[in-house]
Amino acid sequence: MTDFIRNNRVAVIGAAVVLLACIVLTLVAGTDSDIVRKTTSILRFAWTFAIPLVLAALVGVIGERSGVVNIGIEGQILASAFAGFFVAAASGSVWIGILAGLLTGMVMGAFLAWLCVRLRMDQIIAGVVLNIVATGITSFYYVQGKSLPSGVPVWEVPLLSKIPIIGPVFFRGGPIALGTLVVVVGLVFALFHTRWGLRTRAIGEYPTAADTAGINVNLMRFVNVTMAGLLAGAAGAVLSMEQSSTFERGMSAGKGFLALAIMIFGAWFPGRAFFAALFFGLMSGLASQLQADKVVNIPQQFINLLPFVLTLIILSVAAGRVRPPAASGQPFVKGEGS
Amino acid sequence: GGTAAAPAAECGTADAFCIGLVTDSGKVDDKSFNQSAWEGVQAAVKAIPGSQSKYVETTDTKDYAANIKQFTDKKYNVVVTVGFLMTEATQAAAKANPNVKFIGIDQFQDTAKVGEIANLAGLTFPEDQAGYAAGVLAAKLSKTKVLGQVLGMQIAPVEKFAKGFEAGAKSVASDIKVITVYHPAGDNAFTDPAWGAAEAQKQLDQKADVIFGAGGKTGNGALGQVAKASGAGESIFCIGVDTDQWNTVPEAQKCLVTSAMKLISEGTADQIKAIKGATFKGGNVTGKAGLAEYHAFDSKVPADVKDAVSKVVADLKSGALQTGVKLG
Amino acid sequence: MAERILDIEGLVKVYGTVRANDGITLHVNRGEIVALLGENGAGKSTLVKQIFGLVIPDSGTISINGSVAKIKDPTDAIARGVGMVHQHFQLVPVMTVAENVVLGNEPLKGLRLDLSSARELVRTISERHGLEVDPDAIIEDLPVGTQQRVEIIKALSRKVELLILDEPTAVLTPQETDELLAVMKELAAAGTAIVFITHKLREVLAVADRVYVLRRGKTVGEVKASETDAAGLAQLMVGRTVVLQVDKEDPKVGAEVLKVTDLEVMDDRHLKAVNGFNLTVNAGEIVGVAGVEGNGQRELVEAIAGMRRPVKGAIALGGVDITLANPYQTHAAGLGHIPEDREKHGLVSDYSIADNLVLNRFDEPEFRNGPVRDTAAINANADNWIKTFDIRTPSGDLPASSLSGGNKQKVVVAREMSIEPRLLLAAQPTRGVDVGSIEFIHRRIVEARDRGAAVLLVSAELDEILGLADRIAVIHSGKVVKEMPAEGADRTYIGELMAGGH
Amino acid sequence: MSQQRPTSTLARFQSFLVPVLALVVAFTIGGILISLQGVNPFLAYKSLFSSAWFTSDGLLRTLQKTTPLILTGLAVAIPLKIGLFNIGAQGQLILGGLMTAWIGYSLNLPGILLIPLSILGGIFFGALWAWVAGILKAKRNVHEVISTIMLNSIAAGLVDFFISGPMKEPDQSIPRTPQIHSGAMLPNLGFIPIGFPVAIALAIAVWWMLKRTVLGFQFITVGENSHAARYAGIDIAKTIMLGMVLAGGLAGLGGAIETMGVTHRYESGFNAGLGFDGITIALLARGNPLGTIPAAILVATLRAGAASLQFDTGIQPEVVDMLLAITLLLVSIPILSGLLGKKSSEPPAVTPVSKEEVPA
Ligand SMILES: Nc1ncnc2c1ncn2[C@@H]1O[C@H](COP(=O)(O)OP(=O)(O)OP(=O)(O)O)[C@@H](O)[C@H]1O
Ligand SMILES: Nc1ncnc2c1ncn2[C@@H]1O[C@H](COP(=O)(O)OP(=O)(O)OP(=O)(O)O)[C@@H](O)[C@H]1O
Ligand SMILES: [Mg+2]
Ligand SMILES: [Mg+2]
Repeated sequence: MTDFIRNNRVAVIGAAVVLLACIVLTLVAGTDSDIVRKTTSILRFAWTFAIPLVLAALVGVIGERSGVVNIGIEGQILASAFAGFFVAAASGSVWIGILAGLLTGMVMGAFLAWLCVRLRMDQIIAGVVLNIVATGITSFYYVQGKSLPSGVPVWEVPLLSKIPIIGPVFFRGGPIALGTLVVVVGLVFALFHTRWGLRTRAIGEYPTAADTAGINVNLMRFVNVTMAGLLAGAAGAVLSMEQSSTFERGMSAGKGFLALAIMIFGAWFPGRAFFAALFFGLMSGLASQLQADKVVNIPQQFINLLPFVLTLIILSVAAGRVRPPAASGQPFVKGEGS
Repeated sequence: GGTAAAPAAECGTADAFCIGLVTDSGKVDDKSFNQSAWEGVQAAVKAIPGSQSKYVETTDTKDYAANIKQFTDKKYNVVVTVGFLMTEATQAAAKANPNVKFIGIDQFQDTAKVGEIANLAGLTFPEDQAGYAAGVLAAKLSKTKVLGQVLGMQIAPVEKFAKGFEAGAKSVASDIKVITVYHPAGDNAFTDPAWGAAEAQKQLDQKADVIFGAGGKTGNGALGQVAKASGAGESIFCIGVDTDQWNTVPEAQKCLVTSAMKLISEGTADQIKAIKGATFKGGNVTGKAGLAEYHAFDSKVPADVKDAVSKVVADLKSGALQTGVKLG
Repeated sequence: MAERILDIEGLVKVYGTVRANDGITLHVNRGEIVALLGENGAGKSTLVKQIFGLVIPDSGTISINGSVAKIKDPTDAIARGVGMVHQHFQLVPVMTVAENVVLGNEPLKGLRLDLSSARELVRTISERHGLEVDPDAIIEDLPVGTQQRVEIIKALSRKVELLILDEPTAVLTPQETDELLAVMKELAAAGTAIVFITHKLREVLAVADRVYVLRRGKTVGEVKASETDAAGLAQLMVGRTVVLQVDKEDPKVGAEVLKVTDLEVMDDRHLKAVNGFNLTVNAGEIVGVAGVEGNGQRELVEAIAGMRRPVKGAIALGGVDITLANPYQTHAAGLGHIPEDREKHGLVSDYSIADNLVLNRFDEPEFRNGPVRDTAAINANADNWIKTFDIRTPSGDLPASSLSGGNKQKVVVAREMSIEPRLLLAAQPTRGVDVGSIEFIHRRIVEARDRGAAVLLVSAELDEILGLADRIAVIHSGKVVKEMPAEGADRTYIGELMAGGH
Repeated sequence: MSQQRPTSTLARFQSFLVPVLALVVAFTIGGILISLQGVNPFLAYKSLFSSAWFTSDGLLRTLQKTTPLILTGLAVAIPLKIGLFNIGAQGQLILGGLMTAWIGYSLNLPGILLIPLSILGGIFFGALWAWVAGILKAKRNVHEVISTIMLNSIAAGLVDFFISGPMKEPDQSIPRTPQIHSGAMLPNLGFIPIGFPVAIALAIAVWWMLKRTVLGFQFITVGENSHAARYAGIDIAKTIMLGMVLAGGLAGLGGAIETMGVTHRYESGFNAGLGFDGITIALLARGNPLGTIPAAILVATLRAGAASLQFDTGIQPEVVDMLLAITLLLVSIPILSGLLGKKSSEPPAVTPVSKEEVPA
């Protein structure tokens, strides 16, 4: 634990500062003040917006850390949202629906892994194929007039949910929303403090080294990409079941691609991806807030563009410093290059 | 098109009465205007013996004309085109096919520009009136004096609903606050329920206690979210749009007081019957708009509020009251 | 009889038409150091990769400690006491020494990686064998010699009974090599069996107990190291008496062609690799740059060729400043460049041989009609050079990837000669090339000199430098530490200079 | 996919056979799906194809739909040759289309001036938008997949701003520009929209450029081995930018032709997905510029025939997406080509231009 804190000092200090700010703000202005309400509401919007993005970005992080570029996340989200919703409607249980969403993401992950790892197909093209297949299937088999048997329950984490501002935003929510936090922290830990993480980073950086150390590179890539699919499945399920109660054609609306930007923004670190997604959410939340408050006279479109422009600027300024896992995108062929 | 109409006489023959419908980029079961229009067609088919119907769903907005042509080629008697965006395609087709009758839903005919087209009825609805009545109701139900609107794309029908709602609310109490948010433009402005839900939650967090969701699936997402709020149906309410959403969005029943409706089905069916009965006039036709039933909320809405709302509805209809909504 | 730890019978591995291993039979005893010798491509690496489970044999048996069970993968090999130090380092550059050492064999504390015991493990092994290294250093920050140490520590960190070293000394200074040889002896004395691959006969004679010589995938000889000498080993390797001396006349030195002044160049990690380098090369002479790999040679060559921008200093070609010129401009100025890494820089392997023969000349008027490529001229050019350079291929239309290493190198050399360069920059021109091709390429380089070209030869092979160069510049830490005429140069003295002595 | 590699007749046969076989298998699977919906697949296909090809206005519409698809297909295929994956054809196309509309309605010039001016405007803005991604890649090493995704969103926002703000048609509540002057409209030659032969000619020109010219050699060398390209004196940064500018220009031209020949104005939703379809087209064409022609015709046929299909059989138009997905899957995955042979029919690989080759 102490190690963990030491290694994630920035995040820990940042969290402490934010926490303190929230407490002070609440004490000074009062729980029911406009400013506290507004802050809470925008933060909640940001987090809601960010959840599928965080999950999807983590899919990208796991994939690339293992050496597989996944641009099929969009398709995984779409198909999972579809499967989750319709299975829930057909089975009468949102839980079975969520499970179906997760499994769909996983199966598509396995399919991508099969194409990229087994067949050594170009990874970008495999991802595009995945997206188009998902679009085809979900639009053809879409039927109207179904609805969820019930809402997804909302849970509260005792104690934590009582923290001013942050508590009700992050520690109150559906199972996937709460699970996302667990996944972020878990992945930070797993990637940098476990055997799995060490090996995953090794196969994404220098697979032949891992191979000679006795690690089955392709098997591990296959498993990682497949299991990461569960997170893509969660991103889909959260869209069609937790955050709304319906499926729509094209519902993923570019979130899978945005997640890739977030992954890069986060420099392939799960923790940073979390904050990057939150930042995008904040931008989006602020855009509609400014629209509603009519405070500034900037056309709404420009505010909405801000995150994208900022991403471009940050990427071009930081381009020299962020570097992807060296072997990401490259199929591994045993016995070559060693 | 996908209908189960019994094999009847060949369209174009004297015994046949064929009705075709072209959707705006969307499906006939979209729980929104396409569906309402199609229900209107079906109601008419039921009422007119020997009639039959078919639809074609538009996937590319550039295909409006081609999709209309499917029906005119087959000598259909009536072609219903749904949505504001098809105005020009419909007018052109109507001019080219004087023997076919057209019903254009949400399509206002600017007679100064296009002249009178006798075989086309441009069916529009006073959305601002429905919105106004809903706004009055919302303002009267609100304890916090904060209302919210979660809207789809900023296009005429949506804007008329929204401005009407705000005007209605302000007519009750000028200090009432209405939080108004349109979906940030994009191809999914009407199909982004997750955004609608998050936006509704934001408005709830900012003390809004009645939320008007108007924008296809995006609005429905907002309604669904309000229904999940604690106090939904007691101190927190939502209002639907277009059709009686009590039936189409069951997950919102917990908060859904009423819906600001435009009676597309009824208007469509009436026009088709008029065509059959040869009483069809063409030109601009104004359909009906108003509030849906209260359903389960009938007992919860105070009688004085109901009375006030009914009076507003009546006054709007008679012209005694103007919404004052102007677009542009 | 000594205890056999490895026993190989009739091992065969075929790649396409190449019989990389063609019925190899050999054995290794406990505590014994066995050297594998052979020309490039003889099949040494292929052989040891099979022992380590990286390559699966087509037929034949490998028995370890008497068990003939198939070696499925490295895990399997490691479990059976085999350790391997690879010709190309198998270290993850962004990870620490400790992480690399335990990769695949991680100590755990519950779910967590136990990195402190990993560090402890590195420290213990490095102390025991005098292999000094900081367990927390990031691999990519370490010099190659130290990386090599990490490789050895990694191999020793598992229980090894049989240690395989594939050309471990290629990147080491003579001192580091000696240290390594000492470690090997010590390990052998403690009972570890060692298979040692090297091209340096001196090393074989210094440590090996027995030597196997491979040629074209077959074991063609087995001798006790104590019963042979360098000449005998060389004869066994090539199958004939080897004349490494190149026939050449005295140089007719002309005007100054290349002048490098106070050059400073950064490497990929933004460290100063070339640091105050000064050298001139005149027309009609070959100047050899001798040095241990990693002393700035690559960066120097790339800077002269225009592929890397110097941070300081000047480069002039025939009096014209080309310090900041790009490869296009240096080429136009008459620079021919045989790059160190022919697969990466010198060739496009999917392109035809014909296209590769004009790879950097494709837009010369000779090979185009206006905007269109002149295929007839390109093919004629190819036919000409294929014939002149005896490039072994049925057709210039075949992709370069179909060529053997030596022939690939001939394509590059032919192309660079085809412009009749004023300055020929030859970086490791015979690396990975068989003896026949080496002779051929050497002759061509001398011919270019005799035509009046200035030649800068950069090579890690001291013998190549001694054989070809007219003048020798020894490079160490990015600068010239000594210049001398090749005539009568003493190889021991140069070796010491290369290691940073004097 | 190297240009000069001799393609044996067998290999050439395979690279033709794989897509054809993929198509046959995809339509067979599609047929099964259709019959599962209770419809005779032969009837369905007959309805689809006869309406798309065998009526003159159907054919016109098919060719109208083909035109921008060829162009966006090329806009993806060219960068693919340099090792870049241009996801940005959408943004490039819509900006081009918008600018063409703006020129076309705001300048009242005779057609002889207005037509070239409008086209150039479209090309210019498409190229400009792609150039941004190109320069970010070349100078700052920003991955083009990410930058083009961002640029697509930015373009969509800008277009929306303009058509609902400064360029909005007065007295009109739909966000759209006014109609372009009739002088700027492209006519149809019978059932052939004038843009169609232009697109075909450009596909052939691009193919020729890549296959035969010095410039093409330069492009492909960068894509095949950027290290060797740099060694060979090729300016990689310039090649990247040039390739992207060409691509963006083609996508922008697609938008221009769409505006001038079909929609006659810019209206929200008119160009949804055309640029993204370019990715499908380029992949169906296996990166071959000539292949974009049949690929675009296929996609356009399916789209144009979908309405008739629904009218005649009740099958949802989305069956088209399904057919495309299956076809693309079969064309792309190495299995089918593995059955027939190998290598020569491998799909284009996106080999990233490596970082160190791009000077900062
Ligand atoms: N993965 C492979 N695929 C095809 N051919 C290979 C492969 N690996 C090795 N070869 C071929 O097998 C032969 C033996 O190669 P090997 O690497 O064993 O030689 P070596 O003796 O280690 O040479 P060197 O001294 O250069 O290291 C060579 O002809 C080589 O081209
Ligand atoms: N997959 C392959 N296909 C064809 N040839 C190969 C392959 N892998 C290796 N080779 C060739 O085999 C030879 C030796 O293979 P290896 O991998 O041992 O190279 P190497 O030992 O690094 O060469 P060198 O000792 O010259 O640096 C090289 O010439 C290389 O080009
Ligand atoms: Mg070797
Ligand atoms: Mg070797």
